[in-house]
Amino acid sequence: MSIVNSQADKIKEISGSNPLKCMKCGKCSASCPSFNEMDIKPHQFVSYVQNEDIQSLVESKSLWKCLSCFACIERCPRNVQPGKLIDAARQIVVRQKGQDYLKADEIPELIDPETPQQLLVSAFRRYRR
Amino acid sequence: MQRIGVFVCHCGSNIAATVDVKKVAEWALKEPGVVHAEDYPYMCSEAGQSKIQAAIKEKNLTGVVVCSCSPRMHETTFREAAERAGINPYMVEIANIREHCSWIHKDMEEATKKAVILMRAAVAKVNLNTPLKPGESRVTKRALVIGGGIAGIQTALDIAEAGYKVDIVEKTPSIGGRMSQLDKTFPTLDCSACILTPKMVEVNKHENVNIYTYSEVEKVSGFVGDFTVDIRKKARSVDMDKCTGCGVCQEKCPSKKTPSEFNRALNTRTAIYTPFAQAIPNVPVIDREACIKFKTGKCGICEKVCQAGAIKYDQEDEIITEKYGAIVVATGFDMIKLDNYDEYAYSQSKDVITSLELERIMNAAGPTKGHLERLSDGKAPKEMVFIQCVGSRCSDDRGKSYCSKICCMYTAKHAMLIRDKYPDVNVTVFYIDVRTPGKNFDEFYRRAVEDYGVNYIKGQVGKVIPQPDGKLLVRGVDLIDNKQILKEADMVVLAAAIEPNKDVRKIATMLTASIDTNNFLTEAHAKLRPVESPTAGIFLSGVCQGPKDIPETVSQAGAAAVKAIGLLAKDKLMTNPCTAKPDELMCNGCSQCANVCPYGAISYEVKEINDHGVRETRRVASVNSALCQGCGACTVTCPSGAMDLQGFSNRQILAEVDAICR
Amino acid sequence: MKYSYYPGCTLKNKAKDLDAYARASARALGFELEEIENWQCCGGVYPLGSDEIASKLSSVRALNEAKEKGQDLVTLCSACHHVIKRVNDDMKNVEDIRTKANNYMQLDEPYAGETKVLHFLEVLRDEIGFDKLKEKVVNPLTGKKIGAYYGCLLLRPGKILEFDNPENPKILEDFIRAIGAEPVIYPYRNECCGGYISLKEKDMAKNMCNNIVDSADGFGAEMLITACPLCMYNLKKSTDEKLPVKYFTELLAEALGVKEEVDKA
Amino acid sequence: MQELIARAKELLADGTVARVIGWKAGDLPYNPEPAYFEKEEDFDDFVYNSFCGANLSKLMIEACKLEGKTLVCLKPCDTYSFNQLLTEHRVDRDKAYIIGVGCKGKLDIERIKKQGIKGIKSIKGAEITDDAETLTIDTLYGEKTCAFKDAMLERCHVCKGKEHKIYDEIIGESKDTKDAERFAEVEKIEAMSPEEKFAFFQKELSKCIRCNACRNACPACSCRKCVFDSTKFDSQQKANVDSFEEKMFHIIRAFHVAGRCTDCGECSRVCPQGIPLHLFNRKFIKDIDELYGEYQAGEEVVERGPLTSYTFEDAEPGIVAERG
Amino acid sequence: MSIEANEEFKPKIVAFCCNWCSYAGADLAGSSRLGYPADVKIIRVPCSCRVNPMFILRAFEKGADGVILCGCHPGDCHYSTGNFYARRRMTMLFSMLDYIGVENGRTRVEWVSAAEGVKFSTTMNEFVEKIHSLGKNVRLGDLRCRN
Repeated sequence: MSIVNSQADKIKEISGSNPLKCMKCGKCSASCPSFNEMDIKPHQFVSYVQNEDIQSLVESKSLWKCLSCFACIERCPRNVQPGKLIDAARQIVVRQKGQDYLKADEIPELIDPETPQQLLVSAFRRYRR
Repeated sequence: MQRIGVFVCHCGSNIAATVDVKKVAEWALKEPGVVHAEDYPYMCSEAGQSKIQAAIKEKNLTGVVVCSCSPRMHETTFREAAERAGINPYMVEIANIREHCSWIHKDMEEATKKAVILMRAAVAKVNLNTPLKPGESRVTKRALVIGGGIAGIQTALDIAEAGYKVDIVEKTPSIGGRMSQLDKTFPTLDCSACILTPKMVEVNKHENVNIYTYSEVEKVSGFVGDFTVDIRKKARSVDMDKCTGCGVCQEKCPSKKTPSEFNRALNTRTAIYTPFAQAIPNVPVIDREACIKFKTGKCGICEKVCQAGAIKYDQEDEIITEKYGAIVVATGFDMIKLDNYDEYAYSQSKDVITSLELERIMNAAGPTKGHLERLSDGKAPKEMVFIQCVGSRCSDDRGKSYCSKICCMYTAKHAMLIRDKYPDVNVTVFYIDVRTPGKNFDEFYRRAVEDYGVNYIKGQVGKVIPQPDGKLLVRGVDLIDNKQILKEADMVVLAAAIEPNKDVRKIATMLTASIDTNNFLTEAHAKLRPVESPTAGIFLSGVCQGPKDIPETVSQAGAAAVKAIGLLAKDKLMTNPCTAKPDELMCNGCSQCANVCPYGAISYEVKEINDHGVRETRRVASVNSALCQGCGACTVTCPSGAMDLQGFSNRQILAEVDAICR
Repeated sequence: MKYSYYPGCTLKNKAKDLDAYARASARALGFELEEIENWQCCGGVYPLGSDEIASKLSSVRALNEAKEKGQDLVTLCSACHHVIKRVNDDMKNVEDIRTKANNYMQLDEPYAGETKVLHFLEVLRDEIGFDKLKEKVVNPLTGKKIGAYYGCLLLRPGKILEFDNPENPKILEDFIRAIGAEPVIYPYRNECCGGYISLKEKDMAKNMCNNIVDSADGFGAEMLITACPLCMYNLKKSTDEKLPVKYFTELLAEALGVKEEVDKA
Repeated sequence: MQELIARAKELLADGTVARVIGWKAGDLPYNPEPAYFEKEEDFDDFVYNSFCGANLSKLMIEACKLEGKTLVCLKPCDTYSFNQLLTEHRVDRDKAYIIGVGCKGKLDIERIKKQGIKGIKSIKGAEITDDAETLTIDTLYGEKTCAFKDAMLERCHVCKGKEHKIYDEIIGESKDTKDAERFAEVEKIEAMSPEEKFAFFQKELSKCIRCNACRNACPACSCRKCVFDSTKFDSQQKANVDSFEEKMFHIIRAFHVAGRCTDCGECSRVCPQGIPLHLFNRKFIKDIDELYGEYQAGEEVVERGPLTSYTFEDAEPGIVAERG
Repeated sequence: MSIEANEEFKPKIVAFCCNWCSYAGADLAGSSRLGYPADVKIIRVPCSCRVNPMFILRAFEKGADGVILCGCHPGDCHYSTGNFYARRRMTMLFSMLDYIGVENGRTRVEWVSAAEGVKFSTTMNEFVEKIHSLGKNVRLGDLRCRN
């Protein structure tokens, strides 16, 4: 109980967002370009944090599909900003040792001569500690 | 020395659960002047009041302190009870130990301590209270209704029927308001014009009603029973007495490009115009900004074609000053601007419209003569999508925090009407919740779903994407299926939030009526006085007070009328005796107090003053207690402290300060 | 007029020419970009966590250097702009971050968001003026139908970026008009191209980029312009260049007649 | 001075005025005091020199109640006070005959004494006709000198100008003696830390003996009955009232004249303890100037002062904290 | 000031509220159960313009640690203009208190409408917190003419 609690609190703290403000309108999911790739949808993210089911979130594929495009953040009528919750869950994962989603040895095969530095830098930031 | 009784109310458990009422009563007995203290479960009840009255008689009390709810609730109750027992009502003070204490504190010890201090402050004040006698002021038997929509019309009719004179001031050229723009009304699908126009005619011909259209309230002074109002009658440029309403001028007017306000700018109107066919009065106005004659000096066609000779280019604004006993605000609402909601492509596509625009499209007198068609290409739509809660229920700073209340129902209405008239058109509604609290409302909504096959999808729309072929791709979510939905639509209708009329702030300021953060006028009590403003003599009718549908608006309009009638029926009003009073011995006659008095209640007279045997003729302030409303601005301005406020005297307030800081 | 300039990683390496076009154009328009000394990478993405401090310090350094010089800070890449502008907002408005960052930095005078951050496009719009730009154009791109691609980072969150209307922007369209071409407005111009996801989820990026390019194509665009090197890469890479994609500075340099001198150098 | 006396006698003689308010010589060479002159022989004591700092306008409140007109001698800065009294209907213009007397700066004997000059027998250079830069002082210990400027009253260093704002006639020439910034002292205090400010005022105010000289001299403090002497602001616990007054006296006094104080400096001039009381008033003047627009009380007769008017856009009280 | 001392410190706070807006706002805070510390005691006045600077000075002299004045929003005064005068008077008074070295956080003016129960409660919470951070008011009580 206390561990679960502290993780939910951690997510709220990192994201600075209050899931209780959500009125469950679904505008986040209606705006999300990655919706179809996600197993837990943006609006569900909010409910999961509310319900303190953090384990499901950290195991979710969605963490790595979110583009941080801020569409949900821009349009959320209740200032819940699901994108921030997703990023906070991602932070919880990558801050644990060895949990990086992007491993150094897989990089060479992912890049081509034109790959801009920006792409690597950004991916590193989002995927790794 | 006063003989004070302290009465501590439990308010059931409202107070007693957090404040040790017995202890408050116990402590009260230690205060100077207190000769009696008791507690009782409901002080405001008949039995509670009797206890106060009995104590007054038995113990010869000269003052009373009731520790209870806010004085805004029961000060009058207790003062009247005390008066019936033979002491001056203004010898009673309330210590607010409910709203300001028991309801906001959790710790019993802390709350009890605070309650004791609040009691002490009230006792300290009562020790310095003096009996006060209210004066009288007259009531002008005429009411003013600001706004000529259905709310204003109904209020005016009801007041007029009771036999009092009423003036309606309407900003636009015709009465009728928003309701006149509607096509049909829920939940019975009556034709809006069919039920509204008879009322418009009735109010227009009523002998007790006088209507100023194309007019605005410019200045308000005075107070309950005796308001003085300046009304600006804007120049119509048409003589109302001569015009026959034949309409030739409008046919011939060459300036035809002004967006029609009535049709929500979906089409245009002429410079000389009546907003709609059933307008009352049926007298056009010239829009001087659009009129060629006014812009260039050339033209004058309307004048030439008018056989009645009613066109008056040189007409000027007129200021009418009138006295009123009561004022009813019925300024209504508008839809919010959708500038902040570009994700719905309102400004990018003509086929994304608001619900009010749809009303005009559906209306036979509207821009498409009642044919449902796309404004971009005139084609009949096959797929229509309605989006709910656009700008309502938002806690970001883009929209409004409240529910606009009418959208769920009018959307069901639109969906039903479209399915009825155009069975081949598919209608989809994206909603968050469907809210239908009202008689026959939910049944109405269910009919839309069950009988008319309207497709309701629980979930919002994220974006409306105009396509190259003119279609609108709607990307929404179905929260029940947990799927993102891409739907091609021909038209998208946005249920934009409603907001109070833009002018309401200005009007509220003139009336000194309070207004909330959403610009809705505040009622005197949210539950018990919902049609009165906290400012005496000001009443609220319709959406200016909060979102409402037509039946609610009409009920409230009637209620506001009854309240106004109740006021007008009185010949005299008791005035607040808490007025300013100068000590002539101290007054310098410096005029500073008169400078800050908002009511012009202070004048100066040169008179002989006898200061302990020394006679002197000099200038001193004098307060007209019928005009003074008791704000106290003068008391602070007075350098010598000669001016004091009865009921809130310097000594009384300082005694409270001392008691609190003791 | 002199501005502090933060070029960012990509425009100093893989896309050097795009930076050179910007500088040459600036000269032609009468302002100068003074590169921040020893700037460090902004990190590419803004760290959303409210407890992130260290990852924001490189931005604070750049911002503080501009402050010390008394100059506005100009960025050219949308990602850098996004990160630096938001860090600046944090430094201005979030006391906790400001205090901690200043504690790390040990500056002579604490930094509190004083610097004004401008995207190169904002300089064109707000400082030079598109009318003025139009006058300076020597090779108008007359007849070219260009779709502006905004992406996410320039626009959102609108409250902080304050760049343009996030749902219906017009700055790039105005830019396109100023250089003599014809803007094509299409609804996908502010939809995400996939961003960094294209590194690992190539199919997702492909799908998104195709939506964008198809939408632009459908409305008659002959070319797309971007203000972000990563968007440009994704749009090119994931759509087999159905439509040519250019950086706005290249077209600017062309219109101002300075492209050749850059290409030669 | 002789011209002034001659004219005053003339106006008395022809019945234009019934009395004259001026200054008469005191027992020392430097302490003339305000006086009424009704008969020709009274003028033997009449004096007008650089020690006549006293502002006579306040005396007109009572004088206006007397039969006939009263001639009053007002220096340029005194006329501001008179205008302010007119604004507040405390004096009657028709009952006053104002002779604007010339002024080239007034002297502060304390400043002379502070320079170690003691046992003063007479002072040369203080006569108003002189344009002396230097005062020559004959003392028990021989002749001493002192620069006129160094002996001037504080208020003369921030002189409001040589113009009389209201008068019937002017006798003698005046000089603008301003050589310091009016708000410099106030700014110095504003720049202090709260602790320093408090220490400063506590030290100064601790000297106060509540002699009421400041209140009695102040032309704005002219209430028939002072709020401090009334029971209007006391509660039942009369004992406490004294300490309230004691502690808050100077703040309340300054507040009562805020927006009405012409900055005539009488309060500081008359304070036997040398407390710079004008610093309170001048702080209000500075705030009013900064927040509500420049305003000089008594510049002319107006209807409303800064604290009896307002604008919608006025600064919020929070500005006090914001500006630090 | 140490944390321990803060815990024991129970500030005395006087809140003057105008009858029409702020007192009603306080009532709304009460009926909405929006709590704030019991240190705040409200005195009802008809209008913010009724509050004489003397009242505030008196409160401080009697040991108050903070005084707050609440009235209708500018332009919404029940008496049209009262709060405008109050605003100037309080600005002057606060400036003077600041000038003599009283911490300016001890005085505050806030405009609270009858509909702003939330604002009333938030304001009081903030104000009490501020007074806690300033600690006990010693200065004004000590400002004597005579030692």
